[in-house]
Amino acid sequence: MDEGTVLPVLVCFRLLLAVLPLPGQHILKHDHQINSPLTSYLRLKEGLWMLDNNVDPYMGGSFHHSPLLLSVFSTILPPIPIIWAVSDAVGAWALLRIWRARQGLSLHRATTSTAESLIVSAYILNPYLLFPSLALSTSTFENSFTLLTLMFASEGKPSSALLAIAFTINLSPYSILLLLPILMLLVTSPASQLASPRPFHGSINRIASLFGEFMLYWLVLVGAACIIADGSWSWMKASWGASLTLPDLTPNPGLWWYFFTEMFDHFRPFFLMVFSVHLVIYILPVCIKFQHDPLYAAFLLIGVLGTFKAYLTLADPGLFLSMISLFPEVHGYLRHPIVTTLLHLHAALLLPLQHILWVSEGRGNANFYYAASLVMGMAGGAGLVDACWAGMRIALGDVKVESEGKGQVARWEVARWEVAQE
Amino acid sequence: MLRASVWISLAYLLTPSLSLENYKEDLRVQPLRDGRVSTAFSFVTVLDGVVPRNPTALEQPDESQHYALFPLTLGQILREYAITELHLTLNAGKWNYDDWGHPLEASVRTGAELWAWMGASEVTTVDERWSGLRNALSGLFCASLGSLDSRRTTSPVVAFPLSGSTPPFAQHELRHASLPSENVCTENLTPFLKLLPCKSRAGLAALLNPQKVFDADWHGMGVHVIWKEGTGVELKLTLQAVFNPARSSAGKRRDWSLQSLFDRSIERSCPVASSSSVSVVLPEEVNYQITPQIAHVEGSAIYDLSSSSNSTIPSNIAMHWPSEHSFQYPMPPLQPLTPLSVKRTLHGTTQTRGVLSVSITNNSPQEISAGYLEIIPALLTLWMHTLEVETNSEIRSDLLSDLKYQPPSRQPNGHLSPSMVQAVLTIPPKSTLKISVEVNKAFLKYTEHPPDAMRGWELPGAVFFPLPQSANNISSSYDWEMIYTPTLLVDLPTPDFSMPYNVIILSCTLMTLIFGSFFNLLTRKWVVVEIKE
Amino acid sequence: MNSAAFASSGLKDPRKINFERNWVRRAVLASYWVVIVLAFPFWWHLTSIERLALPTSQVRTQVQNNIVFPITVHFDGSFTHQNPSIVSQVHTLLRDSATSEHERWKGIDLRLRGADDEEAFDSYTVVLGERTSIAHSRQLRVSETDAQSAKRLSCLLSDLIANSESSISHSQRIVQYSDHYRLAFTLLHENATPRRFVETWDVQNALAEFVLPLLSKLSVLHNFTVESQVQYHAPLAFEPKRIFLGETEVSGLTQEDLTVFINSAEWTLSSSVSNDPVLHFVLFVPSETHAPLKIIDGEGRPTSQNSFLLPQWGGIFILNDELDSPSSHLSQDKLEPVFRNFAIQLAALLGVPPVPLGLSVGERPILSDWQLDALLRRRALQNVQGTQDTLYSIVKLVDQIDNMPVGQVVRDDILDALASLHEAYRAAATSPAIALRWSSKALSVASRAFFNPGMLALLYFPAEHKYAVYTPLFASISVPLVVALIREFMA
Amino acid sequence: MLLIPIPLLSQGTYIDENALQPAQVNTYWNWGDVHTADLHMYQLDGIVDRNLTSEQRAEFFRMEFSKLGLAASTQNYTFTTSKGTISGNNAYAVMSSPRAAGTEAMVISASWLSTAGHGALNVRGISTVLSLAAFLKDYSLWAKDIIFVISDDYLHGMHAWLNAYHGTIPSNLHTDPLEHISGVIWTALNIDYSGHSFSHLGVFHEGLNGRLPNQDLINSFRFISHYTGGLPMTVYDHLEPADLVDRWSEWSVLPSWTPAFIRRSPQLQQYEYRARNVVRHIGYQARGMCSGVHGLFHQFRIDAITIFAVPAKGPHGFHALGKIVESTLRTMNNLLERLHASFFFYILTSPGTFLKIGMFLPSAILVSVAMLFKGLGEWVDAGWVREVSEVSLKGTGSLEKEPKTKDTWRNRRRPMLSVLITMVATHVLGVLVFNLLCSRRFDENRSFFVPAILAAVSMIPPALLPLLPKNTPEVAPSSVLLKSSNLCLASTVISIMSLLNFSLAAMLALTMGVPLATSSRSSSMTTSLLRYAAYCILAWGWLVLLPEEVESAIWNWEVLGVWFAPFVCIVYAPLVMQAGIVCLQGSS
Repeated sequence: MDEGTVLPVLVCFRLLLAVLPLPGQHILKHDHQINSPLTSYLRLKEGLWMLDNNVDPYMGGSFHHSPLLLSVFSTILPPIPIIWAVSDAVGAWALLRIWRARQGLSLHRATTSTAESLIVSAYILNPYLLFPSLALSTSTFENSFTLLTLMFASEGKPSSALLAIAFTINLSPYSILLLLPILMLLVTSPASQLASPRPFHGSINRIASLFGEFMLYWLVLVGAACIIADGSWSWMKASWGASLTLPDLTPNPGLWWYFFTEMFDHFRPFFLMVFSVHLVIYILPVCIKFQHDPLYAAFLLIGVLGTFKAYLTLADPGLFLSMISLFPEVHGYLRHPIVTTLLHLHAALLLPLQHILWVSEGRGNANFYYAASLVMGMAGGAGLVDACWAGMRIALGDVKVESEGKGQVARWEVARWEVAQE
Repeated sequence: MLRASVWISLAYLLTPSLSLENYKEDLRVQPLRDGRVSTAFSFVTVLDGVVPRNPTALEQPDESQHYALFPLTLGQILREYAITELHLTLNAGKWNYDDWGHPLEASVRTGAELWAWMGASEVTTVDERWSGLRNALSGLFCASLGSLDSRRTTSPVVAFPLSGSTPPFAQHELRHASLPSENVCTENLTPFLKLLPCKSRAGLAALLNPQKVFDADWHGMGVHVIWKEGTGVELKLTLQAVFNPARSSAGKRRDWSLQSLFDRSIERSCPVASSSSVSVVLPEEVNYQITPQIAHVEGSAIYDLSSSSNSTIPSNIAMHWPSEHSFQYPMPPLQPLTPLSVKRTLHGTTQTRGVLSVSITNNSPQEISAGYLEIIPALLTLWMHTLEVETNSEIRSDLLSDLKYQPPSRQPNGHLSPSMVQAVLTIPPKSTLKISVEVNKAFLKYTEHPPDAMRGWELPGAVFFPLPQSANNISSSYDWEMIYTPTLLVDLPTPDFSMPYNVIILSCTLMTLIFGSFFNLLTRKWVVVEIKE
Repeated sequence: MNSAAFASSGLKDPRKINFERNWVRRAVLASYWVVIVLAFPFWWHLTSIERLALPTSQVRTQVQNNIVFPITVHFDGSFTHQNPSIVSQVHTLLRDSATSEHERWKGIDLRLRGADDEEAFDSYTVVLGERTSIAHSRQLRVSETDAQSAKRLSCLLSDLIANSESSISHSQRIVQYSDHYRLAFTLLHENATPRRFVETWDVQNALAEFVLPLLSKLSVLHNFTVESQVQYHAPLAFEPKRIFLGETEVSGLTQEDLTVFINSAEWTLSSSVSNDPVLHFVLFVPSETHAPLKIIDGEGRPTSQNSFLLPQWGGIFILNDELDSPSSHLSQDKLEPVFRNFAIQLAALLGVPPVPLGLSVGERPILSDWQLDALLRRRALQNVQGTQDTLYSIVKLVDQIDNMPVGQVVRDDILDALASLHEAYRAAATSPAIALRWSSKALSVASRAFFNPGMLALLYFPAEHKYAVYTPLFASISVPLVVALIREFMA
Repeated sequence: MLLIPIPLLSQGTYIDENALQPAQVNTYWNWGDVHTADLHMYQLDGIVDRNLTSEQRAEFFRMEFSKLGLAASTQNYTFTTSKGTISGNNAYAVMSSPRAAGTEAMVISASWLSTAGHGALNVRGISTVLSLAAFLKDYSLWAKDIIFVISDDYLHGMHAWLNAYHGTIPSNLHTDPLEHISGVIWTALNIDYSGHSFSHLGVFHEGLNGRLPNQDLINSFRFISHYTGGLPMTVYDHLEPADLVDRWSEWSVLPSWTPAFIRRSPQLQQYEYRARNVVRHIGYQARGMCSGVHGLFHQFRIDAITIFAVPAKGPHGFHALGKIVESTLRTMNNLLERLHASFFFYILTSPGTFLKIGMFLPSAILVSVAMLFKGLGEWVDAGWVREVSEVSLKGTGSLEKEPKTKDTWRNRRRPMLSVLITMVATHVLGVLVFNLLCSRRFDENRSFFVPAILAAVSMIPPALLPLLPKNTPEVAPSSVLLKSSNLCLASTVISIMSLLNFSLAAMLALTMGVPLATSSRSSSMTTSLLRYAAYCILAWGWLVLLPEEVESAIWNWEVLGVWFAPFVCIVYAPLVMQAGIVCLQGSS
């Protein structure tokens, strides 16, 4: 079919899904795989209801969304499915723009290539992203904003990029991980340097000034949030603190919930700290190692978030998986793509089934679902490691054709490299 | 200064608190239409001219208490925590409003319910005194009232107003808590009887035979302390039981007598009781006989048992239906005996969510407006935005007015207080109102689960109460009393309780696996090794 | 392999790739370690047990030294006139007794003064009188005859100042010291029947008349709360045995019965509300069947006494006289013997030392200053010892169990206790009453610290458990980190 | 899998929940109650003779309950399915137990029709329930409410009642909310007593969608029936060989010409007996059907079994049954928590022995793992195969590294794309077929539709194949990729099903394991077409071969919500079809 029409067609399809009354939507809204307490639509509606009936939404301990969302949905536009569809479309569009910026193509080209249609469909048709967005989980917005940030950054629009990242961080504090690579991206180019790494050449001072600008935006947003939550700081504890202190132990595909369900109270705060620090610890190494390609660094960090963050939902690994399509050059160097795929397949099938076995039918106990979430963690980890490996392996290039008789050897080398350490 | 304080205290000792005490007891027996017999004892002690302790003066030594009839143990608790009004009920069973009508003593909530009005004071806060009161009472009644902590405490002032009069000193606060899972048995009755001047040795209390009382279909006891301006402090001990002669008797007859109900009889009256009487509510139909015969007034026969009266004590009061061979249960359809009949259920079979739905039927010919109170422990999250009010399958949000919702709030001790929903319902005549709201069930830490985790948690019943006669509902003079709905069972999803170490090991292993391989990728050197075959 | 090889196989030389530079790898490693090192303080803060240092040395020193009450007895000039050496004789005798029975004289520093010395304030004086008696103030009148014998004098003085705790029963019946007592007076019917029961009793006036003076005297030591109740049905747990006196039949209580007299299961006497000790005084009205209820002695003969004292619990008076009128009211005069008896029992329970034999009490019959001071001294001494023991045991406990948390509260309490002890020592010189107050404060604070619930928080938290929690994560995470670090340093 | 029935593998049953204490009470059920039961039975016979309508019946039961002073009511319900509407009336009564808060409840139920089938009426079962109601309400020792349900017809009556009770009313069911509601139901007993008298009590336990009740329930019932009732329990209505030594021959499947010593050998008989149990179990579970009314309870987390009085000449009757049911209720009454201690995954090989999940799960998992490795092998081979062609182009004999790697990263994605499209297409096809099957039109003229569908599903793939990109030499042949991914998907499905519903997984392993693994291209057109035809038969053959199965499966799906029909249409058939397409693609 004609490549050019893919984006509009898919967007129309998505909008259609939004307007049609789908049977299972009510179940989706309650599903623990695709809404966490931080992103669930029910809680958003509850918060809006409390706001209308002038009860402080952040008092109840059931509402964790950012005040910005609250204000947007309470004043400007009502929370209707169309908005989620549009946000998906925006995300896909941003992904497309990122791709073009990375390939150095002109941004407003009419015709699109197969790769681009693949990218678009990889975002819109990705079940990990589609279902949360059908369940009206706010993680859709977080993803679109992340992509917008990356888009602006790779197109070299500092102010809008910084504003976007500030907004993203306000929605989900974990996005702070992406701040550094985005700053780096702003001072360098998005073009793929994976094959030919070179030292970081952007100016540090510029990064500092950009950081200052970001702080400005961020503080403004925080101030706005405080004003919206009529001057109290309680929202910060309720919305940001939630992802640090894990007050709500609702199960999700992530690793946190069961760990802290079973944790002894005396060690709780300590391990909460460890898990959070464990997320932060990845920033610097990745950024240093991939200083030549900050976009790829951001991609890896998104992968980290999609594996280890608290209140994980399928939307988080979904973003990572969709973004893989941005880097076709590394696909050949993935180590075990098929294994990763199978792991994801198993996880995606196991999670809902085990959840039903435990919670609805009462045949299995919590360990069933815990096992499924472990599989999910393995899948995420495998994907992460694969991507990291490929991103570096590509720099070594390939064995030449002419090298007779060595081909097989070299082939084995490829297969051996992970063990070829000093 | 030492001396001074000493003299102050002595002055307190010297102050004579002249209190005239007065003790009344009575028993009301009412045959019910389904063959059961409802009995209600009430023992009232009045302390004339005594005022509740002023909480603002808690640190000064208290005036000395001299009681002849009032139980000192209870008096001490009241004074110690400066309680103005106290209500404690311990009930077992589910009161069947439709067939039994309104109970003779209104508060029939299943399990334990405690509420108290206290004056606010900065010497010791209301909450401190509330917890002290809980522990003292649980010690006194051998009930697990200590667990009525901040996870169950609210202050629903509209539903549970001061039934006495408000003392002039500090303004007052309410604390209310209920524990549905408390089951009531003999070890609660014994201390209860000890509070009576004549224990269970003389007077009506002599009838209270644990074996029989605790074999009844429904039983409950209550302690009510209120202060009335002018009269003074009034202590009312109540005990209700609903017996089922048709079950226990051989011939499945509904005949009853005090002897058959309690397997005891009143030998002598309590000497200190100023009045002591048994009153039997006579049924509408005529084919019964009651012995001993007595001239009865407005549908009830009253027997005076007090020692002052020169009439001899009737050894046994009995009622029987000679005409019927065995009791024939009334055939449906039966009109419920209360103007309102309420059904409350928690739908949904998964352990994560459900729908709490209440349906109120107005049996009376005119519109009734009722107060509605839900107190939901924080293990259930109410989705208030899904609240729907419908009558005969059409949404009628206008029937639910001035809704007050108080979400659970985190207490200083880290627990979440219950959430409270309060509203006024207007139920059209001869129709049914349905309220439904979605709920989510909480996932708790494995330490927060009770030992019998797979059983679930009891959800206290809702309360429907008549509104204070205000301008709008003078018309509905239809009198009815507070209605409690039965408790529900919520089964929460449970983790595996044998897992902590395994989980730590597994999760950590996975994390370190990924962390380690990632770390190695980043830090180790790439080498091209050449393998010659 | 050399670069030629790389040329042949189209692979780039890893060493030439940017991210393979050494500084990059080291930076990566360093960045890992930086974050970890930064996280260490959190670790420390989040898992440390609050364990404040206790003033151990102070405690040990305080345990050593002792409270001392200096007492000066001033002999009136008249003595020295007729027998100059009497003072020194008494003095030697007393010193001998002090050395012989050390316990009794503990904490007392006795000085005797002759006539010629100037009279110190609030010292005890011994003067000649017509008969040996205690004057109202701290004065001892001695008759001519007694004045002659130094032995007699020394006995008198020693009994008054440091009265002997020789009688074990006496020392056992004394209740534990407390700042505040509840006195519960109960009119207890064994079984109230219209013919035999007391509806009301004039308890308040009786109290004011007979008990209050004693209380006001003792209010230096304790605060009291007085309450009273009436119980109409309080059966005995046992059946008193019937004995016949001629034609009249009475029921009697043997000594064993007395010990089990209190039927705490049936009688609701004790109050659970506050933890102040309660002293019960029961006026027991036996039922028709048991009246009159006599206490019988060893050989089963009924005795005249109808009251007895239960050590550390209270006193019981059995009301045996006829109650004629149906709804009878016990008037104050009827209650007089009862409440006088209660007063005596109360004094005994609180450890008021008895007046030495052969001493007639002066015009103030309640309680003489001699007795009061002796009581104050003894109580203060006990409190001080109690405090010292508690503090010492706390310190030892904390030393032994090393993951026992010690919060700010505990620490403050202990310091407070030490300070109060110190005050008590200082005050002992001037006024025993103030010393007592301080000592009692010290005791209460020390015991509060001892029973602080916070100290039991992590008592059952062994170290193995800790390792089991930590190792899965840290052992496996730290290995690659450390190894990589080492390799870097090797290279 | 054939090993499953071997006695050595299975272990003895035991009771895990301490609170149950089965058969430790003395029962009060006496001959007087048996008499009332007989009276009820005569009344019911009268009803049967007068063949009253369902409403009248329900009304009668309700009056019977009300005479006992129980809160009784009736429920009218209507299901709308593709084959018109089904309606009926249930009668039920709630006995609220004294002094209990009414938070928990037990259910005793009897359906109007019996499990025995052939329109056998469950008259005695119902009269047992009625007389039990009269008997139980005179005791004050119940800690839980007891609900008596007399459900109309065989299954859908109870299904409607349960849905109404739990407020989960599906869209195709129309009924009013129940008048009387009690607490949470933990356990339920369904009594099925259609014959005149019985010698054994059989237990049916399979529920909808392969869910089983907690084993404690079955074990304690066996315990009780043995010690209280003094009569043995059997699984289903299969009598143990020991019970029918003489008549075993006509039960046995062994043909009569087999020598006697074989037929007589106890081991063999034991094996055969267990095998028959297992087969029957798999037959129920794989199709997701429930073996009785009890099976409807399971989806609401209620542990329930059917007590089936195996018809026989003698010796037992109401007396034994009443005692056993009473004692079982007392046991259930002891429960303090929901049953959770014992097993939910097991195979009952004989009344006293069962198979843990650990014992039988491997049999299915092994197959799926084998398929997985086959699939991975295919995946790896995909490279090699094309390598040869690559090399032949270049004319060098040795294996080449460079083009392969390049191709892998450039070419593997494109064929994967087409493969993915193919697979998704087949599944979509399955969805379409399923919707068609559920439509009313299909039911009306199935004679036309069945061949039509068959033709369509078998014709469409060949027709569409040309649309797919041709296999260019340097691209991995999509057939191989399709096969590998097909195998991987199938193995995943099997391994996951094996936990949800072992029997179904086992069936899948049998039907898909070998065929999918052996699907391959063949040089000649005809053979591949034949193969394709075979796969089509394997995939969709059941449409023509067993129509009544299709009908019942669809009925189960529409009324009871059994997942079997959609699963077969949407998951199983497409997978097999893909294997078929593999053959086609190879040849094209």
